[in-house]
Amino acid sequence: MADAGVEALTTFEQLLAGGLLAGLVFALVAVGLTLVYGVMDVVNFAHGEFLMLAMYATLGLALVGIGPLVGLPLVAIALFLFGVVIYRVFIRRLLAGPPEATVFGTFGLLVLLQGLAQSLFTGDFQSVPHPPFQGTLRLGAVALSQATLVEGIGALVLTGALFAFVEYTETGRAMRAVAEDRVAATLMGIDVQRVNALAFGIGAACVGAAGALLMLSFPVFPTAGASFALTAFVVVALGGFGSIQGALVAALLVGMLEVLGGYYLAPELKMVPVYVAYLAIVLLRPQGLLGRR
Amino acid sequence: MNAATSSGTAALLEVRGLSKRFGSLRALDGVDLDVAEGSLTGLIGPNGAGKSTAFSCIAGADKPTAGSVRFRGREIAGLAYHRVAALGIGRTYQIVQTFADMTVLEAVTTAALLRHPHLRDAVAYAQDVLAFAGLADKRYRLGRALTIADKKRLEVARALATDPSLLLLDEVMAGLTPSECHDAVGLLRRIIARGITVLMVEHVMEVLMPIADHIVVIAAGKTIFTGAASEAVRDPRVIEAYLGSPLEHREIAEHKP
Amino acid sequence: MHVRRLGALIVTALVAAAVSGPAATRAADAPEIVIGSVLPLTGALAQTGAGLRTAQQLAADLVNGHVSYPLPMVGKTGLPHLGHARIRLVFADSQGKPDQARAAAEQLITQEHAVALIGTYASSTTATASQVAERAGIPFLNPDSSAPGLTARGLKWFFRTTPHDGTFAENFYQFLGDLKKSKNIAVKRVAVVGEDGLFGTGAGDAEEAGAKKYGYDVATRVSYPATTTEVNAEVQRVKTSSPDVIFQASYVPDALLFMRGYKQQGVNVKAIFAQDAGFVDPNFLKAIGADAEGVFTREVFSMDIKYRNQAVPLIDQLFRQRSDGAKPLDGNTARDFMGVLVLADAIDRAGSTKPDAIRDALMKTNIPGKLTLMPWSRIHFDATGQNDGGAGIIEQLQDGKYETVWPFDVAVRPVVWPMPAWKH
Amino acid sequence: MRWHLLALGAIVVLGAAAAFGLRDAVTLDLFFTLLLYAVLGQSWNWISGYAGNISFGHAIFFGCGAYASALCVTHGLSPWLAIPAGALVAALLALVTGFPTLALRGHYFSIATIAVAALVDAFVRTQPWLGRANGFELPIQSGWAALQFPDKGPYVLLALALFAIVQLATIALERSRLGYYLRALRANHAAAASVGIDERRWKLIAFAWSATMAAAAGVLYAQYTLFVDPPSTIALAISIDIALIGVVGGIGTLWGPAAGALVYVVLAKGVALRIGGTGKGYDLVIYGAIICLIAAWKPHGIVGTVVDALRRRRGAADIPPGATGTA
Repeated sequence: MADAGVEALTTFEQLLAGGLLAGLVFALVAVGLTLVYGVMDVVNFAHGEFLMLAMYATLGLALVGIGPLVGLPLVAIALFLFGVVIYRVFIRRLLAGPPEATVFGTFGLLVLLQGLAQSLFTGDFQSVPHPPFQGTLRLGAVALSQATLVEGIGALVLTGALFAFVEYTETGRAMRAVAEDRVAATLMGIDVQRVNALAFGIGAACVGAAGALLMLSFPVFPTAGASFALTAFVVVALGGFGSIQGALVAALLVGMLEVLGGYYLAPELKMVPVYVAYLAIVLLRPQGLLGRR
Repeated sequence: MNAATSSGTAALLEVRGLSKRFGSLRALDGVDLDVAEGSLTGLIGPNGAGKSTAFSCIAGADKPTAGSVRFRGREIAGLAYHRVAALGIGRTYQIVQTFADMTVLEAVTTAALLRHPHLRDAVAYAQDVLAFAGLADKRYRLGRALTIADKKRLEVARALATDPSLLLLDEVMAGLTPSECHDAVGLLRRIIARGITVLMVEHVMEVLMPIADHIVVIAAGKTIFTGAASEAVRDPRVIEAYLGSPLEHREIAEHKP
Repeated sequence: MHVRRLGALIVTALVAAAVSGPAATRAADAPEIVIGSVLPLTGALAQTGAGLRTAQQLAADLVNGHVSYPLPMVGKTGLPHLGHARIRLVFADSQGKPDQARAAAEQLITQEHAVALIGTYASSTTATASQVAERAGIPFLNPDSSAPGLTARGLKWFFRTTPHDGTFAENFYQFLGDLKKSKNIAVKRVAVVGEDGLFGTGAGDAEEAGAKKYGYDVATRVSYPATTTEVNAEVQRVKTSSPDVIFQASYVPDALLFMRGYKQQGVNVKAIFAQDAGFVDPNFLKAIGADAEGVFTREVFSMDIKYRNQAVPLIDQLFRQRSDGAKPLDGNTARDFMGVLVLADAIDRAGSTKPDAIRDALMKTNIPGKLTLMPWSRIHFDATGQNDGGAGIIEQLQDGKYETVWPFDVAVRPVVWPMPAWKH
Repeated sequence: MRWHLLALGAIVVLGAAAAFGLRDAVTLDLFFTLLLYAVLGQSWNWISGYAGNISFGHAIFFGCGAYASALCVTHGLSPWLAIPAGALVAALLALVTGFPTLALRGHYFSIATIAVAALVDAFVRTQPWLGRANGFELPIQSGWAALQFPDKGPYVLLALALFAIVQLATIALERSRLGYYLRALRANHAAAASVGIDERRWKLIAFAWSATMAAAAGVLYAQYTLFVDPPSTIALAISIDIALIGVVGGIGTLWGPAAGALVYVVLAKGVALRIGGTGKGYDLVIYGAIICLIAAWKPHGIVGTVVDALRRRRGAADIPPGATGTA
């Protein structure tokens, strides 16, 4: 009888740890999305496809001998440039249109990028050859994947760096000014288009870093990003659109809900507590967990 | 002079201790005002005094943190925005809020539907209101394509079409040329003549002075003066309040009778 | 190496002869018989559909050609009983969607005047397309859908050559039974794990039913969303139910997640029985490496079974040449290849393109297993239209390669039981 | 308005002639699909176009109808019963989910609809009485009582009738209190409240009607396809198709959904078949590119762009009522 109790406790500890790590992975994917939303009020529905491109880029580098961790900055830079270009030629036009234009424009981008990936890379599931960190870390009875742990640490570093950037740098302050009031920012002499492009680029760079790290434990395929994106949207809304620390808290919450719900409720219903939490939060506290106003 | 005694009727609107906080910011900190039925009451105050916030709290667009708003003796503080409108309080916005893709007639018809649920009746009533407001020849224009003066006129017409007994006008003359102001004052007089009570926020004192029965001055979220317009400009509290805002102080001073 | 290359050369020459040659000259006067094929040519299943199309077309070309293989109807320059009429496949796209499959079937029947239909891979599209055929009174041959319910609908015009999920589940339990006899193993509790789509649900239901029938306890049934990105809860559920074996129906990403999860959490079972799909994908094997060693999978086809038909490697070569990714013949493509031959055989025996005649001929179909590419005893339809000679095989990943281990009489390697425990 | 009625009349007459005259199953199938998507697009247009709450979960209402049909038929009840039953369930679902969510704006509402649809999908997949992932296959029958026909003609007639009803309802909507209120709410919810419009009440009414229309289309779909399962009726992909039809055609316009459905059918059946047959995703590339181009350069959709052009041609900005697609 006592054994059963101990076992149940161990299971709970394991689920807790697994849920936290899963949450950190969600945070890793969501953090870039938060920045873009906060600054320009756009939900980039092609966010998952940016992630997918980053994963393919990481794969490409791995095939020429540059591993995911070494390749990470390269992928981040590539995605930054990609983001800036996409903003300049496309997103900027959407912002000038009616509000639904950004929703459908970024959605069209999603379809386009998935199609391109399908035609360029086929629908095959591809993984980085011999990725590092494939072992297991044991803390007492709790066993954790080293790769997921590295991804989780990456999430914390990325969130911290982005937070520091937005709070303490000149450009970050300009971004916050644009987020608060676009018109006022223009009057203050801030080049809103430049700030937007930069925010979109940095958001994409975050996704680039996330994609590189995810290749430690996931295969890439044309719809690989879509699996993560839906959770990322929920995380960002839950944390409060635009709140970087909110996204981190929300991601941890979503990870816990998904894992604990999956175990104690039913695995096929594991997304139910996540969506119910989202609905409850947006109804009772529309600004999200840590969102302002 | 007191509004209630001057008109000889009970106040249509009674506001007591109206307060509104946004986080730590006290936008309103105990506003009291009365609006007598059939009167035109002016609400003035320096920038940031809380005039528009007071409007929003009276109209139901914002929920006051404390205080009471009585309309025809009924407590309406905290009531849903659309319910307040349905009770008979119409309003305009300081920054014009049009229905972007609607023509002038459609926008006013939308408002008229409150009292005339059948579209045919609502359109007919809207035509009347547009003729009254002097917008009849522009009824097929898109709201967003109008001049500033016409947009403000449209706002008034839209509010009028809901058949309000109390009309809250938020700076309907701001940004108008003198001749446009003159037209607007004409419309205002016709509105009063129709028996509609008006509470208006206005910066252009020369407009407000001759037509307002009654002035309420608020500063820093508090009512500091209630009385006739001519007394307001001599009241030391009012002058002091405006000192922080030299431009408006000058405005008041210039209009000393 | 040299022998293989020589073989490929010979095969190429044979195909060139089979596809051009006399057939081309006769095309003008011989009548054509149209067989309509509904396949997922666009959409999520497009890649699979492209392979199936290639396999079916290859079969049709071989029927129309004159090069003989030990396969029914191949190399007779068309259908002899119909004046060497050639068969022509007309393809229509299902997009993998039930409503599109229905429209495609209608198009083939009304516009192309197909005398019979074949297809459609996904069980949901087969359901709708076969209803159209039923209504029109046109024979429908399904070589590749595994939902058991398809042949339980009482349709008169529906024939299925492939074994279904029920058979696959039975095979696993028969395999366990055989092992009990030969090795005296002890297995009592089974965990049934699968994605929550048609694939995983269908397989899981059949495995649960099989457990009841063969006297096993279902320790847990885990059904999860196929697009999930983590399986912490699922793995814990399996672990705490302490099963002896796991039945698993997963695609590639989720198969990887589960295998890594089982390893991390030390879920040591005697066997993991996979339902093909993700577990046999070359990319899964590459990514998982030695960690999947010992996993079993059910298969409908293998290049390496004993007593196989001599045509298998030849058809494989032909197929590789025609598929742009140079992909080998696999269970899906081999089954579709055979499906065309079964139809051609029936139409030829019917000696007519009348639907009733073809249906009667299909009901009398009896092709011995050794004349197929498949590990089946025969192709012969029971009253429901299901091939009663169908059977799966079970393979085990040994030294990085899936090897046939059951049925024992066709096995090329002995079973390794239990699977190796996780090494940390 | 006269022109709208004439156009609708012409479509009905031509469609009925096609339904009776044509024997070509493929053309009739295209026509049926077109009408069904036009109905779904219009249904979406009520809540997302006129009222401005962009929904990415509309397929759940379509699913209500389809599943009602499947349940009625497999339980030996008349499929005609599925029309009121499905519509009722859909309307109730709209009221229950709309009450808390319709007050949400922008992305909050859109993501909430995705969440609600995902919950419905998860629910269906766990319920044996709803067929779980296996879905339902409807047994083959024939005749008006069974709402199943061996030929396409009657299906096209039914779809045509549904389309006509939905278009007439939308014409009526544009000329009704509800229609004016929805447009006002979409344009400026605060100003709308200031003229006494109760946002939740009117949007709930629109949402319930919208759901009802989608459910009716769902019944027709189920009776036509005779197969109902989650991926083909309630999945996110179906919701997104419906939304795209609405947007490509032009949201908040009377003929937008029909135009969008036409483009969609041409794309899905034409482009996909011609160049997508390789499995290389070229169809997705073209599809995505078209959506991107419309969003960036013609964000008001096909009909919206035409309406704007008409407005410009009529000089300055004088628009007599009924001159354009929007009342």
